Amino acid sequence: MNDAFGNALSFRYELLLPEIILAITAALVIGADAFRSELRLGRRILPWLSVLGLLVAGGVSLLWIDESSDFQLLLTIDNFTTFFRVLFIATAVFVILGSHEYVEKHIGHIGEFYALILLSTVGAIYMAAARELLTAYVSIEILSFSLYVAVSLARNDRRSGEAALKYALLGGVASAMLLYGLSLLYGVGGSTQYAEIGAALAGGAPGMTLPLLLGLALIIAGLGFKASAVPFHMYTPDVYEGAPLPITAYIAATSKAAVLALFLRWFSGPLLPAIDDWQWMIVGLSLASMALGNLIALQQHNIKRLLAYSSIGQVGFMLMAIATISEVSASALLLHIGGYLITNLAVFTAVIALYNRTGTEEISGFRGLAQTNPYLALVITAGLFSLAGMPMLAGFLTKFILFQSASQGGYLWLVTFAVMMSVLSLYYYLKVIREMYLHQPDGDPSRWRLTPTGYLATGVLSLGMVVVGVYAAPLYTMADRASRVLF
Amino acid sequence: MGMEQVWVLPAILAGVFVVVALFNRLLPHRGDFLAILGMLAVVALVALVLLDFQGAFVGGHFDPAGTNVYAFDWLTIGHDFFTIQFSTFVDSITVVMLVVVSFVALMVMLYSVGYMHGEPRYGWYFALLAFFTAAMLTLVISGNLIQLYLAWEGVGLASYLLIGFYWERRTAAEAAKKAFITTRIGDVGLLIGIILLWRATGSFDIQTIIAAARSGAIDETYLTVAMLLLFAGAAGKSAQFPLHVWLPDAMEGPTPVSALIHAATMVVAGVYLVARFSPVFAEVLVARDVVLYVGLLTAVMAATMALVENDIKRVLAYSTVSQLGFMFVALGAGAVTAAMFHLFTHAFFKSLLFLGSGSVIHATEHQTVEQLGGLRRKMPITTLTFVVGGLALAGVPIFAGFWSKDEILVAVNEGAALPVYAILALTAGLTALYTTRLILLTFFGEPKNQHAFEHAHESPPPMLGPLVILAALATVAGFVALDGVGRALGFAGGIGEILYLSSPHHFEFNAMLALASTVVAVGAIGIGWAYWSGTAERATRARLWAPELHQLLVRRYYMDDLYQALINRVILGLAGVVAWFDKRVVNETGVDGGAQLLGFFGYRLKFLQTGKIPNYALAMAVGLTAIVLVAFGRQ
Amino acid sequence: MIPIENFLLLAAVLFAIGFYGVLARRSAILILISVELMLAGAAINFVTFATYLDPVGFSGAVFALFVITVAAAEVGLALGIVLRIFRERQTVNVDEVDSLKW
Amino acid sequence: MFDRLPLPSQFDRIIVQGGIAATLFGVPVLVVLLALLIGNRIEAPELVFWLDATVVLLGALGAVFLRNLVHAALALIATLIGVAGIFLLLANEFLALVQILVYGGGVVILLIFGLMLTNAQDDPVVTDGSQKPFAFGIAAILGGLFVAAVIDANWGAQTLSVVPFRDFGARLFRDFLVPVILVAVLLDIALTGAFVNARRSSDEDAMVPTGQDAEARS
Repeated sequence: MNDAFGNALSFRYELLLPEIILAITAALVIGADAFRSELRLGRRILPWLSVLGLLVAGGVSLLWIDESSDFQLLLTIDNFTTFFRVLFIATAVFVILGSHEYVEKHIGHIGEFYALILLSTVGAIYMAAARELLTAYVSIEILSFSLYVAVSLARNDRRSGEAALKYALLGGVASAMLLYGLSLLYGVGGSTQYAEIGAALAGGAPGMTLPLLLGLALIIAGLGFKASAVPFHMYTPDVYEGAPLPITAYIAATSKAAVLALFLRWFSGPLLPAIDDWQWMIVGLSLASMALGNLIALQQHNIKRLLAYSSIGQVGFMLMAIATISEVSASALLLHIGGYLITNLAVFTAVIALYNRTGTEEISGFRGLAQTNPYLALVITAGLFSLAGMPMLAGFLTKFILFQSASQGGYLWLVTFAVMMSVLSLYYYLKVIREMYLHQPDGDPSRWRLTPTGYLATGVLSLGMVVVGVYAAPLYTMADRASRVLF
Repeated sequence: MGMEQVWVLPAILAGVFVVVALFNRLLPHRGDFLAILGMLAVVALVALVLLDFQGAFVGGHFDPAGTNVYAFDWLTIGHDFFTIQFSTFVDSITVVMLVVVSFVALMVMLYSVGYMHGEPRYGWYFALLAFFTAAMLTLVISGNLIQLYLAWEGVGLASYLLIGFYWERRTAAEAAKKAFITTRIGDVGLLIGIILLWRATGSFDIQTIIAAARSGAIDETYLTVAMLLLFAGAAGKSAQFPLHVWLPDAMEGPTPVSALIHAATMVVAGVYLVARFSPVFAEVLVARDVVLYVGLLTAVMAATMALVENDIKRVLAYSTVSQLGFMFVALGAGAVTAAMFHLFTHAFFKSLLFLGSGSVIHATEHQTVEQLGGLRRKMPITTLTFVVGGLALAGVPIFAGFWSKDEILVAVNEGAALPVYAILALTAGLTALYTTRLILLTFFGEPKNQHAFEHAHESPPPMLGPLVILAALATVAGFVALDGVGRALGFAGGIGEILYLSSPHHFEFNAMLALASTVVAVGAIGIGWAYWSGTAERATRARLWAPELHQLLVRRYYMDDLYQALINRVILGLAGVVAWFDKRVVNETGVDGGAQLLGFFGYRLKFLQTGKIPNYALAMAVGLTAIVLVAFGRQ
Repeated sequence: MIPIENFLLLAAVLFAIGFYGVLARRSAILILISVELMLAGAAINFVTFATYLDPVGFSGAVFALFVITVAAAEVGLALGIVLRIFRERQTVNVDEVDSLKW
Repeated sequence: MFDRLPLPSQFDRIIVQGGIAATLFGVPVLVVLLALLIGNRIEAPELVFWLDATVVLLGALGAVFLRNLVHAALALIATLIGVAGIFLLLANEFLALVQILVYGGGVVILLIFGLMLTNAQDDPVVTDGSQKPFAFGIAAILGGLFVAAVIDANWGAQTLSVVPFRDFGARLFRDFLVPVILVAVLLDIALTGAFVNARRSSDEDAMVPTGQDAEARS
């Protein structure tokens, strides 16, 4: 059995340092929470401890830019991994910064909340880093399990438990489908190594057409669930609504990006030879997601559900890049994911800040925000405009490049449809903006302020949104360097 | 400062925008002087650019289809996939646009000092004006389509914010949303058109694309589609049928904004775009004909609607739509020169009319002709300037509109079928008719609302100044078409010689046609005078004369109702159907109805509610089964 | 030697039966049980492929071990959530857990 | 909770019923298989396979069809032990052991405890329409497609090899070290999840009993 792996084994444990730091931080956070009274610590320490751990891990991961190293052929630390390491760690930082006030008020188990964010970040990073099916699968489950638990953490809210049940049960079904697909892929490819699967598929896998197709369909169904692509999206709005707001933000950002990272690794590498077999499946999911997500979003009046359907639509856009996978569309997708994460987090951080004040998730709760907190109204407006793809904000440029690369991949009709759906989305985003600017506040019309961390998080994210929208070249360069290792 | 440094112009105003938007509360007068100083500087620099251009042109070293005068790579995607540049391009139509935009913007800013005095968001208003002008200048100097599109959306955003400036007013916010979404529909076309052109040529650079299209490297059908999509964008921005509905509603914005954005500058962006691509339109005659007939239809429709409208600003808005239609007709007939000339003169007299109407509204707090009348006694200067603008619009000889409209009629007479010319000439008559009606009902006759009349007063000097300047220009701007004036300015063949893209064009003066259009205009004025100068109730008598027709016009050919129904029934209905499908078909019919279909299982049909895990799992299972079935079926 | 198809067919049927259970059962715990059946099908597949097609590397066998572990963990986690639902609503019927909808 | 446990007599009944069922299905299968064996149509290992497969499938059918939840859980034990047998047939004793230990010893007990703690007796009867026919149709189509794929495929050269315990361990802890560590994280998360949800929180009394979500919906 040594021969299977030969002498290629590398044991450079320092490459795993960022995740080790995250895990240790998670343990410290839980410990600090458990022995809070003994250690005479305030709860305020927990977010800062988590952020500290994240920042250290993020800093350490920057050591390996342009590294290209395998860890036992299970993981690879290359630019792609580093890109997502930094992205996920930054996402976690902003989710924590934007939500600690919310967490103190509405979360039952605060230590576990932060620990879960840290641990799920590990899972998300290894989804991007894996180069072997087993590692990838366990990473997927780490992320999923963390989210099942995190969704259930809201205190005194029956919806939270219900959302967790739906998420966990349906997630179990989805991972069973994924696993079955993986087992067929293993049978066809004869290995769990991406490289060897790719080699086997490039050989045409004679006599195994149907098992391969079945495996691909099951894998796409399983991953489609995790990415909430239609028709595997059904849980999404319920889970978004039932989850605590920061977790909704986290699902919309990290979970989605991690699945797309996995999509990129798989579909640009081992599965690329079978592109004729899966391309149309992804196109179908993309089309259905764009149409359904954007159309149903028109009818929503809860901001979380609205954003859930809008994120389904966004996944449709992103899947276009997977369907037309190429070096350019992979970089375009990475760029778009970066911009999307920034935008989404900006919107959610602002919504969380608003929720802390008003306690309602209905869109009517946005009434008169332009009067009571013009800054926050501006941030939300900019974020929604960016999601709708307005120029000078991240959303337009990244989406434009994404569409452009997809149109070059031969799917002009899909791109045309996507552009139209993108305009349709403006309609429901404007609904929210209208509430903020057009209506008088329902309650107290006096002005109010955010917490300092609220200002910090929304400010940095809004700035990022504008910077990416106006001058995307640096982020694109990073995305390009990250995607170049894929092919 | 020459053509190479033209990017400085928007940069100055962008800086002004940032400073005024952020710090207007700290600055004296909320920073209005900064905006005006910035604008003055821009006008001065435009003059330098103009001189530079003139020098290059007269010196013979100006290449009308030359390359970008300034460019740097802004974002390179892939290794040779595409590059987004920041590039500027200056040629004759750019220069015309620069002059129009900067000059009208300066006038409007000066006017606004008086008009917007005491507004709560005074500083924000000037910041937005600066932002708009920066975006508009970026648009006209763009050398590539991406930059053009960004600026295009930028002016759209500025327009949205300015229409909704009084967002406390529900109608204003609704109008802003309507304008935004309607123009965005056109923008989709523009964006797809840009993508199509890029696919065909691999470039976003406008001159590269034009060269490729003219060399026949692009399939003609493909090119036609791309050009039609581009025109869809232009039609959205320039309020052409069937996307014209937003412009009248856009009058909810402050009146100076209407003068700047919705009369002189932003709405002509569509004309500018088509003019910019006119060498390509010349290659694809189907697309050119579409431009021609859409323009014609819009011109006629809008002119007839203006006849029955009672709101001063809306009359002017319809008039703008109609005049833009004239410009598109000229473009469709292949007369870029005439279109750009009309754009030039129209900017002056239409912004003059808007500012004049603002003066009236400022003085009386009313804007429907049913509440006005007799104002000439109270506001002599406003009346005088308004009449000058009206004469220009009506196309009375000597005034600016006469020359440019005549150019269009000449061009159409040459370049299009006779019926087109006849209809257009008739529409010119209608123009004179509604202009007469508007002026008579507003400034002449007896006051219809005594209270408003007594309250009225002449506007303060900051508002009158721009009116007088613009009135002067509305009188003389047409003279640039005369050979003598052109020679005096240094262009041997007259100004017309420089306003071309593919082939030089000399302004022609066809005495017969000029006489004919003069007769039409003066005749229409006479009819209008005879009809509306009488008693007050005659103003409203038209609706007795032909009630159905009147109703049709007042309801704007039912276009707005149609769209509302479309949005309500179709789009929201479609969303409703999908949502309904999600919960009824997938979850209930799929469960219950399906059970009934498979009736032998004997389940009762009863409404179930969704939110149920098994139903969600069923959706997943159906999705998976469908994929596998198709996959196996393909084998 | 037993043909490989025998094992694969068994796994396929097991998966389908499990899927049926997921779709048809209303008790959250029974849905969990059905998911276990689906996972068992996948595990059989993995071990079969490992034994027949990948005798040197036998990654599939290792994979199956992880499948068993993850499945056990999932049951623990999901049962916790089910207990919470039961405490809050006195039911584990997933049809009655439907306050989030539309 | 304890009054919900089945009485010993009920266990007897379950075992007797199960035995009768197993005999009813098992004996004919056994007879058929023996006949095939004697007729040299199948080899001895294959006979064992078919017997084991019968157990697995019967258990699975029981788990998804039996109305009584405890019965269903017990049927699941049959399936899981049957799967352990399959692993043995696939020459992997280690996995067979793990299967019995983890599933038989852990998971099923956990499931039965869950059933007890939730006072569950029968699968809730659906009176207002059910998706069972659909579920059946979809599962049948999917199962058919799966079977078709397996039969259609040509799986190439096949060898049956025994994996020694030692190699398995070495492979697991040497080559697949990272997933092992990751699974530790996973189990930790699952533990946390079970803990935060199953534990009765101190402020549960403050829980809004009804109407909150109905309110949010309206």
